[in-house]
Amino acid sequence: MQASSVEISKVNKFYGPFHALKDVDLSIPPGKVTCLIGPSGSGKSTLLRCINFLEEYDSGEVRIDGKLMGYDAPGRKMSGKKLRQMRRGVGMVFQQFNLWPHMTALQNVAEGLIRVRGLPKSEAEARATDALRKVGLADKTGNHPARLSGGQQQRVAIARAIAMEPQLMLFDEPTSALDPELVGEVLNVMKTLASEGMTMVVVTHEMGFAAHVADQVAFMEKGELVAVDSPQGIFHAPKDERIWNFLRTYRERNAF
Amino acid sequence: MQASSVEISKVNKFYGPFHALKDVDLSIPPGKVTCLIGPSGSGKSTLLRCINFLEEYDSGEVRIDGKLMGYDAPGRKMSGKKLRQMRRGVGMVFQQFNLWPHMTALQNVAEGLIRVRGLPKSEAEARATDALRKVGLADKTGNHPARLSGGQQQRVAIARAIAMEPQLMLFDEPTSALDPELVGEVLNVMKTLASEGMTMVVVTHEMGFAAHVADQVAFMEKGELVAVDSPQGIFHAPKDERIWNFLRTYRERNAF
Amino acid sequence: DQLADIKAAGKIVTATDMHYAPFDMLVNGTYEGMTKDLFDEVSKEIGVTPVYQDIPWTAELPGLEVKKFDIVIAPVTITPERLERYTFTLPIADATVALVKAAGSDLKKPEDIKGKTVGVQQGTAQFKQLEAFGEKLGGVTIKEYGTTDEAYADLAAGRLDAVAGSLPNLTYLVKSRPETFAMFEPAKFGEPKYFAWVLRKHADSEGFDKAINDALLKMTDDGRVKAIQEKWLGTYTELPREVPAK
Amino acid sequence: MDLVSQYGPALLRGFGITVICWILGTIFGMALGLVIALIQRYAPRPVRWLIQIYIEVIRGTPFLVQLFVLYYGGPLIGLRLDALPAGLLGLTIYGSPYFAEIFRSGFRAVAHGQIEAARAIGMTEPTIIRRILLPLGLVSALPALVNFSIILTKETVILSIITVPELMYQVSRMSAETFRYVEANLVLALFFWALVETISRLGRRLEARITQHLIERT
Amino acid sequence: MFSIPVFLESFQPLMWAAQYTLLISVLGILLGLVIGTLICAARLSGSRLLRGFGGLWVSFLRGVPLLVQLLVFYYALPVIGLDVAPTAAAVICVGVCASAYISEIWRGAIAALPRGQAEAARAIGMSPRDTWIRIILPQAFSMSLPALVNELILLVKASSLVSVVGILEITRASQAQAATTFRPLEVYIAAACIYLAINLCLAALGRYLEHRTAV
Ligand SMILES: Nc1ncnc2c1ncn2[C@@H]1O[C@H](COP(=O)(O)OP(=O)(O)OP(=O)(O)O)[C@@H](O)[C@H]1O
Ligand SMILES: Nc1ncnc2c1ncn2[C@@H]1O[C@H](COP(=O)(O)OP(=O)(O)OP(=O)(O)O)[C@@H](O)[C@H]1O
Ligand SMILES: [Mg+2]
Ligand SMILES: [Mg+2]
Repeated sequence: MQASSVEISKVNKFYGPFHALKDVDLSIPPGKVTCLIGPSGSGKSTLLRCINFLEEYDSGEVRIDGKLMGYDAPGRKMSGKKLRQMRRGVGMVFQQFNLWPHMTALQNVAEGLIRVRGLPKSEAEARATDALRKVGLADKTGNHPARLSGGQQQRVAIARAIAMEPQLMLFDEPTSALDPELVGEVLNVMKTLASEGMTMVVVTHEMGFAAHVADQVAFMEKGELVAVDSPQGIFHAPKDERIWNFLRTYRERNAF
Repeated sequence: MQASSVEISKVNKFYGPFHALKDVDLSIPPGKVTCLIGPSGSGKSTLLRCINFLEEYDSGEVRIDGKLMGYDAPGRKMSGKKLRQMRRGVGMVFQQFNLWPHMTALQNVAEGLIRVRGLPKSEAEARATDALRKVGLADKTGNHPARLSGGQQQRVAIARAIAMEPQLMLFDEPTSALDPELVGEVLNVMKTLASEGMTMVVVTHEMGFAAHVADQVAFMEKGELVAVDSPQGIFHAPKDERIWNFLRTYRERNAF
Repeated sequence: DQLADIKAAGKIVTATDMHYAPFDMLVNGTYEGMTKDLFDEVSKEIGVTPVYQDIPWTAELPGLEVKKFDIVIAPVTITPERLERYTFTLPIADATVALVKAAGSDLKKPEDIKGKTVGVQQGTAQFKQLEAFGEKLGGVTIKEYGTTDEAYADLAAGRLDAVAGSLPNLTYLVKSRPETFAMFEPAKFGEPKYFAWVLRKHADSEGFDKAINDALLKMTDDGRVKAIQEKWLGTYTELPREVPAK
Repeated sequence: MDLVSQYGPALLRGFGITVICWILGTIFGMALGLVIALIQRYAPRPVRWLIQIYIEVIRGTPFLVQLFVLYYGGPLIGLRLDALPAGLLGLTIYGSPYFAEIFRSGFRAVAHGQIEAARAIGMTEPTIIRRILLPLGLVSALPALVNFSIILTKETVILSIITVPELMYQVSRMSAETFRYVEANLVLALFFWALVETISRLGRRLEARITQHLIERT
Repeated sequence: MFSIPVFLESFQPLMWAAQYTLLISVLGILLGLVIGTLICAARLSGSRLLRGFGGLWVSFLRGVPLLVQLLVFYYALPVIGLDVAPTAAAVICVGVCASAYISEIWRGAIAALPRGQAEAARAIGMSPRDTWIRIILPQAFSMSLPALVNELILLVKASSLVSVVGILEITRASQAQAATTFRPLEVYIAAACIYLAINLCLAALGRYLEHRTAV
């Protein structure tokens, strides 16, 4: 597996009059974990969605392994086929999971392997079972999403993404619905993937997670990328007061 | 406002053959905060949903202020009218938010005040604006849920519940999508409510939250209520090894 | 030339609406009736085999015009307006308007319908006759129906006092359901009218028209027409030997 | 030209009656359909079965037959209606099960959580229906409702068999008298196209309003 | 009075005609589902041309009565040299007409699908075709089943119009029968019974699928 790198430069995104991303510049090195933190509504999900072009950015560039994402040239969108080709290398775990309700957990995971990777059904299901086992769901493979708890749904979403073995993985708060124990397990899964050379971008509110796993941490606020630094730098020597304020309450609260 | 107490005794719940709640006994004192923690899939949401009878329990009793919830007598469900009457005193924030997509944030919050509390529209909207301001959403009152970030949606859900001023509030992971700063703010809102005498049951994965706010903490696993104790007792002198294991990873990870 | 084409193909493609007793009927899925007996003989005279198709009335004339069929053998009442647009063969039956009533009714002769409600099929020659008759009597309410079936049903349901239609149809109706319906005495009123078959009005069709008419005349002369009429109508009415102008 | 002056007024009158029959039939049918769909959702099982039988029998048999039985068979059991009331009653009954099933379809698309959120705050069922179930259900049901309203315009032609003087009645009268079947069908097609186009326009306007909270799909 | 023997005797000739109703309906339904799906896809596609075409298709086919479509297709097209067999003409007209309605039903159901459903498929690079077949349609199908069954039942009944091209189906046969026996009430009710039997099968199939696909 060849990890991907991502170059984001001067990306702007508007929702009608609302300026959701403001001249965002960010360089995501291959094979590393980049954590995206920041207040609610600061544009983290939007940025993530611009990377795999689920959200069309209005100006600027997103390049994956040097290739411009979504456009052939500025203002001219690329063909669906090319876009699909590029997206195959990019996995995503959605904040709202977006599981397919008419499929069981197993089918949710196997679907992409069969339709996109073109694996035979039996092999796809074996791999899917494996991915579900990794996130601790071996006994719920036959359940439809409606019959799973919140945390179980989130883990299916994670399994669905990692089973595809993308070179770049986008996680949008992948542990929000997980209990501490599971967060630990999922973390381990992610660490393994990172060590195998998968590039990861993780939006998270778990500072501990960011501190432990990230190679670099980016802090966003109000659509701006305020700072990018090592975890050490962000958490222990933040250059911006906003970061300091953001972290203070967390630190207070999580000690017990 | 008169806080409610809840008595849960020997409650069992089956999903088909799956035994989701096993003889659960729990006493929730009025005006206190009870936190429910435990691994994913242990039945926390199910228990919460049994309290306001969104999920029909199969045996046992849930009593709110001494009144049996959902049944007139064992096996005989109460009338819709009586059920509604009882539910008016109980608020709930859902794990999946369940916002009404065709209404703006403001309308989502005002709706219950108008239709259930019978307030005139102007007053309801004033109160709704107030509740949204409390959770930091003053500038997004006109957005429909599809145009809100994950954390913003969750805050609308919280505002919708607190605006109704129930005597008993059920929170299902109310801060899962919130950033640390906001968690702090929402926590303050909840503390205020608690001090004003609202009974709260909070399912959470944030141990720090539980440690700081709870008057008592209940630990669930595999549908069983393993232990109920003070936060002090649960976090610092857990009587059960399962609790100990559950907390270990968390402690490791959240230090930074 | 149409006749030559027909002879070359060895068959005549016809269209008729097979629910017009006693002329065209589907009995257990097979076509029978007076038209069929007549046309079988006509085809024999011309020396080809007939192909019978059941086509709803609305589609028959459009289909004839685009040559989906050679001839429409549904009995059509000859009127001056229709003669302008289509070629009619010699008459094949009497179409003079008559009246039928419910079995228990105390109406007797056609003039008794004064002040009563009479049903009739929309846009037919019989309707025109009834209209004229009504005006002459003064005060007849006429109700128009899409098909005669509905008019009969409404007569049975009691909303109508009488139904006007062509004599052969009514005779057959009363024969089939004597407990419900009865004829007026006399049944006929108005001018004599005739049923005939319809061809395209085109030079091409002239030979074909003549062949049919010749066959009909020959059959009238040798008694075949009489036999067929008696079989289906119970009586024999002499028919004109030329296409009436109205 | 001759044709226009001779039959024009009658055709227009027929069209007017068609439109009135359609409007009333649709409104009554939709209302009855909604009631049926709601009964099906809330009533106890035996009632639901009865409703189900009603739906299947009315939906499964041709309008022509229902109308025929109502108008020509009714007097046999003492039910004697005039053509227009019989036609409207027939249209209402005929449309109701279709509308009911379309509403049920719409309700299927409403996420259960949204109903639960309303129940949890003690909203009454009528309020839930009005404020949550219907607005959300209409998103998916509206095109189907417009569909069926359009189908109903065409079913009105069957009213001619019970002598309601609507458009079809006038058209078939004109064609029977003149043998101008092509022109007659053209007139029919034109009038219906005008009516149907108006309905679809209205439908699209309504749809735009109902789905404004949704972000563009797929 | 209502005559039971006449009523019972009517069945035999009608049953014979029922096979044509069935043939046209079943083929028409299949054709309608396929074309309807394609038209819906066109209406929701990114291409303006396709959207316009889909819009016109629906507007035209819903606007013009099926009877007129049949008459034009069968009786007017021969003028420009296109001559089709009656059964083929019937199936094509019925199917094409149904496609307009079916596509609208799909469209409504798809509008109600959460946006994330298709996004999740697109994010893994699934092709539009697979996204439709595997993700969108199964859910839209399940949601819209009652409305879809409505449409199919209407189609079975609308197939009576194909008699204008000379196909003897149930309604036509019943009219013929009514005209020979002069007992329309009995005959029509018998015809209604046969339609009901066919449509009950459709409704039962719908119910079964509703249960199967419920989530
Ligand atoms: N409708 C259902 N049918 C079958 N099983 C169900 C259903 N709903 C929930 N379950 C199962 O019941 C168990 C408890 O679910 P519940 O949602 O209460 O868990 P939870 O403690 O809230 O977990 P989480 O922290 O992940 O939200 C889970 O194992 C789940 O798979
Ligand atoms: N479709 C939309 N139309 C208008 N505004 C939108 C839309 N989607 C998002 N927004 C706004 O854009 C901002 C950024 O949203 P985004 O989802 O990226 O936030 P986020 O950083 O992921 O927040 P969270 O941590 O709460 O998930 C928010 O303020 C939100 O209200
Ligand atoms: Mg987000
Ligand atoms: Mg839960």
